[in-house]
Amino acid sequence: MVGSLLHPLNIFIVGLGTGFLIPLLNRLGKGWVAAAFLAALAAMTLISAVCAIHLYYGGEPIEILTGGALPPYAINLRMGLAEAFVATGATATALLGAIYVLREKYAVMLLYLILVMGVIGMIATRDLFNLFVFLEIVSIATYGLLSLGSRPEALSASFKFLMATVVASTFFLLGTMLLYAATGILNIDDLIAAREGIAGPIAFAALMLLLGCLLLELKPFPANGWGLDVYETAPGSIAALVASVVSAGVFFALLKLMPLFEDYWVVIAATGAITFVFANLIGLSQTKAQRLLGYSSVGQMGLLYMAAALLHIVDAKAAMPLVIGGLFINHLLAKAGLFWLAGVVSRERLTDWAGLGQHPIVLAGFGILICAIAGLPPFPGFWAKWQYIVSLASHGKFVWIAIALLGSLLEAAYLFRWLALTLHRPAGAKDWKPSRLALLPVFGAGALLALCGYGAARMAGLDADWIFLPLIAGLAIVVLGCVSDPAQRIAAILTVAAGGYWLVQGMTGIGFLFGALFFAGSAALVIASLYRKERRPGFYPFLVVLLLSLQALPRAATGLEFFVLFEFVTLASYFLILRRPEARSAAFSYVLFSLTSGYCLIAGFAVAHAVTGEVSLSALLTAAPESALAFGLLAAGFLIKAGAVGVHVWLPGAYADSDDDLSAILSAVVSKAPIFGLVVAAYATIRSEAMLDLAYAVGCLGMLTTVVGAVLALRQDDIKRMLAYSSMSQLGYIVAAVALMSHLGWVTALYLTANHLAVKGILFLVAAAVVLRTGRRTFSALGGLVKSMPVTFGIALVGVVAMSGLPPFTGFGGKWLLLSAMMEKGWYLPIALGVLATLVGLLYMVRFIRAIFLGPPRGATHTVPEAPWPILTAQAILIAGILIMTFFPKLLIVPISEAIDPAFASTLVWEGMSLELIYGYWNPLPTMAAAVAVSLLLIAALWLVRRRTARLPGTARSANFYDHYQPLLAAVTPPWAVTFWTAVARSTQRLGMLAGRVYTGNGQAYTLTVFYYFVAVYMVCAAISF
Amino acid sequence: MTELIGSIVILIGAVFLFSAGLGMFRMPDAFTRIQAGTKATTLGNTLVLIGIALYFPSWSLKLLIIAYFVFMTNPISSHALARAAYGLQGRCGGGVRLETAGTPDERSGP
Amino acid sequence: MISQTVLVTGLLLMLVGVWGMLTQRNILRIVIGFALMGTGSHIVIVAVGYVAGGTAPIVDGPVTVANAAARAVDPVPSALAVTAIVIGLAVIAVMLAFAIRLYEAKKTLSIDAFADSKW
Amino acid sequence: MAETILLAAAALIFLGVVLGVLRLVLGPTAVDRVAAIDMLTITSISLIALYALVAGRFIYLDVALVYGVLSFLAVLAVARYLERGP
Amino acid sequence: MSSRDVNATPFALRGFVWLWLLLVAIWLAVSSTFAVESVLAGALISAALAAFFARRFDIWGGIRVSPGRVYHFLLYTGAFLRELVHANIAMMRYVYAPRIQIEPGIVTVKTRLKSPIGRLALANSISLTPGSLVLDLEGDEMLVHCLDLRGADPSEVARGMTRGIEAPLEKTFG
Amino acid sequence: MPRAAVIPLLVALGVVFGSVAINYSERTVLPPLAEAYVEMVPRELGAPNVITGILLNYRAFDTLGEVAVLFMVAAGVGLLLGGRAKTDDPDETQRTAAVPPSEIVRHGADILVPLVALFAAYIVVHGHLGPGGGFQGGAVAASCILLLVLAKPEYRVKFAQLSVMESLAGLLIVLLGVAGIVFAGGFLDNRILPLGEFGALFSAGAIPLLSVFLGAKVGCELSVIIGRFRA
Repeated sequence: MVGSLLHPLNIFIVGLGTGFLIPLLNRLGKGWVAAAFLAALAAMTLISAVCAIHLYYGGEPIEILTGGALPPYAINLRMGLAEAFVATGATATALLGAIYVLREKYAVMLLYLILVMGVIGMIATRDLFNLFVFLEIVSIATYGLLSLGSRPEALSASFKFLMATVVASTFFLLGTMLLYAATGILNIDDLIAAREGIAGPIAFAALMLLLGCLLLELKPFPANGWGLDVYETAPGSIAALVASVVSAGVFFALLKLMPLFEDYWVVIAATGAITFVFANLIGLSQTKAQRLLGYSSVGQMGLLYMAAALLHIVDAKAAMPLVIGGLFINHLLAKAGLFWLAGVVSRERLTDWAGLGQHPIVLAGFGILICAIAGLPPFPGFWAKWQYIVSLASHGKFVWIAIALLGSLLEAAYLFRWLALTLHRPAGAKDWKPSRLALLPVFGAGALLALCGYGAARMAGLDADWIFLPLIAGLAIVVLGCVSDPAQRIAAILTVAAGGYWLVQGMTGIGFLFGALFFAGSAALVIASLYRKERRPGFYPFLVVLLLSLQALPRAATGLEFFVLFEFVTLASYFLILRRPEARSAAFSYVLFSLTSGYCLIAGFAVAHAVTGEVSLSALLTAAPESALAFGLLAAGFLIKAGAVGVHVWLPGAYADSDDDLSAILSAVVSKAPIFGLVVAAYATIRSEAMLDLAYAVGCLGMLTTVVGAVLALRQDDIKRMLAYSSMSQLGYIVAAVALMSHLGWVTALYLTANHLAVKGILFLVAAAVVLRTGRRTFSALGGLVKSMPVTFGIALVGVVAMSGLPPFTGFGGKWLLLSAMMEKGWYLPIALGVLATLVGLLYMVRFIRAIFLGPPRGATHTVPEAPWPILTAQAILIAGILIMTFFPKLLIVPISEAIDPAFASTLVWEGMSLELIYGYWNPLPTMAAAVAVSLLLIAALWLVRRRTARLPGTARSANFYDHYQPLLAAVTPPWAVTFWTAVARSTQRLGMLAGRVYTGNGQAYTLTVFYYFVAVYMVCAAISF
Repeated sequence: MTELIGSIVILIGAVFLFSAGLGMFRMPDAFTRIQAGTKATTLGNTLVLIGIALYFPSWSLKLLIIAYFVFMTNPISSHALARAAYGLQGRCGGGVRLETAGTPDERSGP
Repeated sequence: MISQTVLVTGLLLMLVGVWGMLTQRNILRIVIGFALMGTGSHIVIVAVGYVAGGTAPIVDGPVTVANAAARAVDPVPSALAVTAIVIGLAVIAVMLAFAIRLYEAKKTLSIDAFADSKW
Repeated sequence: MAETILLAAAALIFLGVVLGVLRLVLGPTAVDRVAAIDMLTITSISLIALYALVAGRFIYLDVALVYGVLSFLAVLAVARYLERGP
Repeated sequence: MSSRDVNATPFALRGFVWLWLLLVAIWLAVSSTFAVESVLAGALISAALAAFFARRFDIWGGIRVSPGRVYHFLLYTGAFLRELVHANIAMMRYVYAPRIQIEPGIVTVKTRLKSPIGRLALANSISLTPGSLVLDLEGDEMLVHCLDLRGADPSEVARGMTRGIEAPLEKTFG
Repeated sequence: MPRAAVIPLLVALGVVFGSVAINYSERTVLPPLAEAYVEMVPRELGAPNVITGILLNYRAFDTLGEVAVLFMVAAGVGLLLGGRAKTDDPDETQRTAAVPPSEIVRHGADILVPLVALFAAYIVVHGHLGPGGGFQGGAVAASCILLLVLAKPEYRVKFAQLSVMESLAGLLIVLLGVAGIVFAGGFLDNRILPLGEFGALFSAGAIPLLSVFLGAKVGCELSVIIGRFRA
């Protein structure tokens, strides 16, 4: 009995029966209508869900027979797993969105209900003409619902929609009948079985008409102006329905008929690709929320059918559920959620969205959905894109991968720009109160997305649940934050420490070393964040996510795990940076470059996977020399994240404009993530000479970065900006060291990493303390703090000395090792660059100390108190680390050597060099003596400088000691990179606006485009088949 | 024999129908076209139906109904049409002679 | 031969409809263009179902159960045409309703007045 | 013989239809076109009845009847529409 | 739809009977079969329709039947058919003439008829005969469009139109 | 739209359609599916009209969808046109009243409406026997309403009654479908009633019943649509 009640046929009985009942119920009262409406939708959802579960656990596909006869004669429908899944998604979305129409007239609910039923019919039916009927049911219900938008522009948009879709469905009707004329078959299964025999001009025209209709219903560029207008002007709830549920039905219809279009899969893919790229390109220049979402929807559908067609081409049946299902459910829920939100917010222009940040709940929902659409973990779109890229990479379809990534990047650009807009409220913005109930569907969509994301992760082969630990911990901190603020802070610190400790447990080798570094750095720096007393909504949760993901990074065993965690790091740090209004543009470029880097990585891992056939990261070791592409992509990705010269434009803003304690964490700890990645990626180069040349190129790039970073640092007047460029410079050294691909090089790299972590943490915290106490952050506005902040001065001095490569601290040893390793490999150009960079570095470091602490005091800064204790504590811990490394280098270097030994033990590069030899470079007395002598000289020099400034107080010339370098520096470092990237961004946007000119707003023009689109598809396919 | 008679009756009806078409084509203005075209068909149609009834006497009842229906509807529709044309042209008193080519211009839109 | 004639008629009617819907300015005329296109497609459907020398697939009078298969035209397109016509009618009704609303919104029926959303 | 006459009749009616269609296309006013349609519908009833005769199928007469009803209404509707004016 | 509150019942009942009988007759003619179930269904459906419409349309209530009325109705029918054929042939003369020479015009025709059905029959008869076309009917005046008024007296033409038709109609319907 | 842009399109579409028309050859035999229908409908369903048999049994699911389409259009047109203010445009009402239909049309309608209704009923109940059925009959029934609307300005379409009727008819159709599952071979199977004598009025199982419901529903829906357009 229960079984028969849950039979999928009942979806239609319930849908139509309730639909017919609604006018009667309306005479009883509105309440009855709403109750019946919700009950029917819930029943449809339940039935689909039960079917899906039943089928998932191995049930046979359920055949739905009608008319008391068997298929070729009577219409039959089928609920397979795919059908049930899509139907469940569609009905669940519709059920969530139903809340928004409960107050409307009964006819609206009736149309809504039958529309949902129609979509399920489109999904389930196996009869071509029945598909047409359901298509029309859905279309007509849509037309009816569109009438809810009663503004004139909504009406005209609806009419345009009507014109285009009527043409499309006429195509379908004609196609169906011509196909019947050619074959005498209407049943889809029979058609697919007989597809070899479907030949000749009539059958071809029929197929083209069908294909044309389905493509057009999916709104391909450029024949989609009608759809966009509707998305723009319809009420949010209806636009959500059209964009998600209706598109789901049409898409599934296309998927179902895909085998019929076997010869034209490439056309479908190209259509999708063009749509995806151009929709997102035009999306860049949008100013209205719903129209923007419209472009995104159109683009996502393009991606979806491009992926479907490509997977058919490469015959990757196994990947289909994850890719199609993941992209589908992602778009369905996220787009519906965003449209709902747009409806709830009901502000047309993007700029009017500013100030939503006042409502953390709204913002949270918005952020979740944006991340989901942008294809970020843990949402299903991410796993689907991963699988898509992996599947295509193994068939060498790199162009298609590039298209997907390019489109995704464009899409992410406008989505994140929008997100950033909402955060900060301009003065005089209207106050606005969201209704809790209206937000329910938005969060429902978010929760379902997370759930599906988990399922998709399992399907993608991720069986490491600890990966989600950071997210869960972050969520817990959020909950705690609602209870008590201090508790949240303490819990955050404890979570970072305990979680990190737990994560580091299972690591070995280089992973363990990095893990330990991340752990130590995070634990030390997170304490410093206690110095901020004010409430910081969202800070601690994201901090926990960031640091835990970072610490988990070395634990990743597969490319996927690594990449997921890497993306977590990126996202969490993006949101942290974004918290500061001043950092909005910095955060934007940060996220764009990070995503680009991510896409390089995803492609790199996919290629690596294709080459090695294994998912494990360690497989890279055996991959050479075919993996040159993989290495290139991975290196590119990590170099972008490390801020290599040319792509460093995001770096100063991100490090300098974020919160002061966050800057320390970002620069000291987070910046080491790409270094770790580079080390992992560099495994791939070990086995071949050709690949080592690549590594050499990377090394040169690293050294160039060092020089450029140093020169740029010297130019800065802002303390944090200077430190940021300094970070870039230092990372360049490390990159070069890794690229050496020798034992000594890697030892150096790790050694420098540890050093830089400690030093940059200290210096940024110094900056934080200075900014906190004086409220100033430019060299020209500071001076003479040595009296009021002596401890900080001492700490800063240690930091500067340790960093600038002067004895007696670790920096010296690091530089020494690096130069030795380069000599050994004969890298003379990098050596020259390194020496140059060291000299410049010396200059800016001296300036740091001198301008802040030693120079003449300005304003009332000499009365400020010492730095607060959390900062000092963190600095003390880091200094302890430096001291340990200085005096007991063996403690660090021995584990390093041991860790990297397996990597180099049996390589070509490992030519007879021994550990003893390294210690031979490091230990000798003369070196140490020379070092001490140089240090003394330096101190003397400093003292002299101090005397001179004391003698000439207050003169501008001496205050800005480096002013006379400025013209020279400006001449050697024109902002090429910034100019270049700005030009790229501008021209992209301009291209988008140019492409957007096809949307004239004229319904007839749109209809004409629809026809021409069909003709174009026909011609292209004709060229393919004849 | 009845078949032959029937066919001849049908032919006569066809002649009327044709002349209706001719009248429709040749007449100078809307009123006269209605006169010649839509009403001359009535007789033609009736004759055709009678001819068919001669072929199949068992059909005659239904043919009668069709004929009756046409007799009922045709004057009403042509009257309504003529009245519309008259209304469009503007009213004038009884006994006034009309300009033969004085039909109003086609209006655009509703 | 008959079905080809009908087929060509239907296709031509569709082309006329397309021409009308794309070149006319008045929305009602555009709707008529759509109606013509729909009618053309229905004619095509019927044409596709014709079998040389066939008659309506209704067992009555000269058509018996035994000879039906030999004498009848294809019933499937006819059945589908009924559905298609009803749906076409429905669509035209919706279009006209929208046309009325559009007219009320701007007191004009020129399609050029309704190019609201762009880019 | 009878068949020849029938054929001639059909041809004549068809010619009438052609003339009516010409008027429909030429216009020049809406009333002319509707009048042409009115004439064509009645002629079509005859044609359908004639086809029923040729095919020997009684049931086709139903078609003629329904056609008559609907086309009468169409003409009446347009006439009323024209009467209400622009 | 006008309804008559006072003495509605007998009027409606009479209308019902006539309408019912007419509808059954038409049903039988249309279905052309006398099978029991068909007749039964026809009677039922006709009854339902008659019950529904007779109350609403008072035109049916005005029908009375007597042998005299039937006789006059037949008279009318004959006169009308004669007139129809005559007028059609007259029309063919115009149509086939090498040059159409006509002088259309509008005449006013007076009628004595009062019952709606009679007036309708008269107007339809005039409209059905080619050469004259009723443009409007208001009160006792009918506006008739005439195809050709050359050399004719409009009032004579007007009288000629109702001749032979109006009298039997008056007798039949009142 | 400039015609210059449309002409190439028509040429292209003409090429597409031309390729279909040129290559189309008239069928000389029925395709297997159609042949099966022609044999099955009289034998299994007992309906002389094969098309009705297909529409109301084998492809009844389509028919149900079609009913849903009309139902939705009635609702949608109601949404579009029903909510407008009754006298928002004094011009409009004045104009309607300015030219009342003539007496001939009014009284003609009085006579014709019952006749047309009878035809509608005839067509609906003979759906399985002749070229009729629920849709055609429903359309004719709705034309009664159209006639009333045209002939009588004072006539008001009773939306409430019609919508109740159409809902009831719709529910009955669905129930008939469910009855098909319970008592016969599947959803919307017509063999829940005896097939009866071939060619008789009461035969072919539930097809006449379904046809009547369909006719009622379609008639109501079209009437509602017509009423809404009356403005």
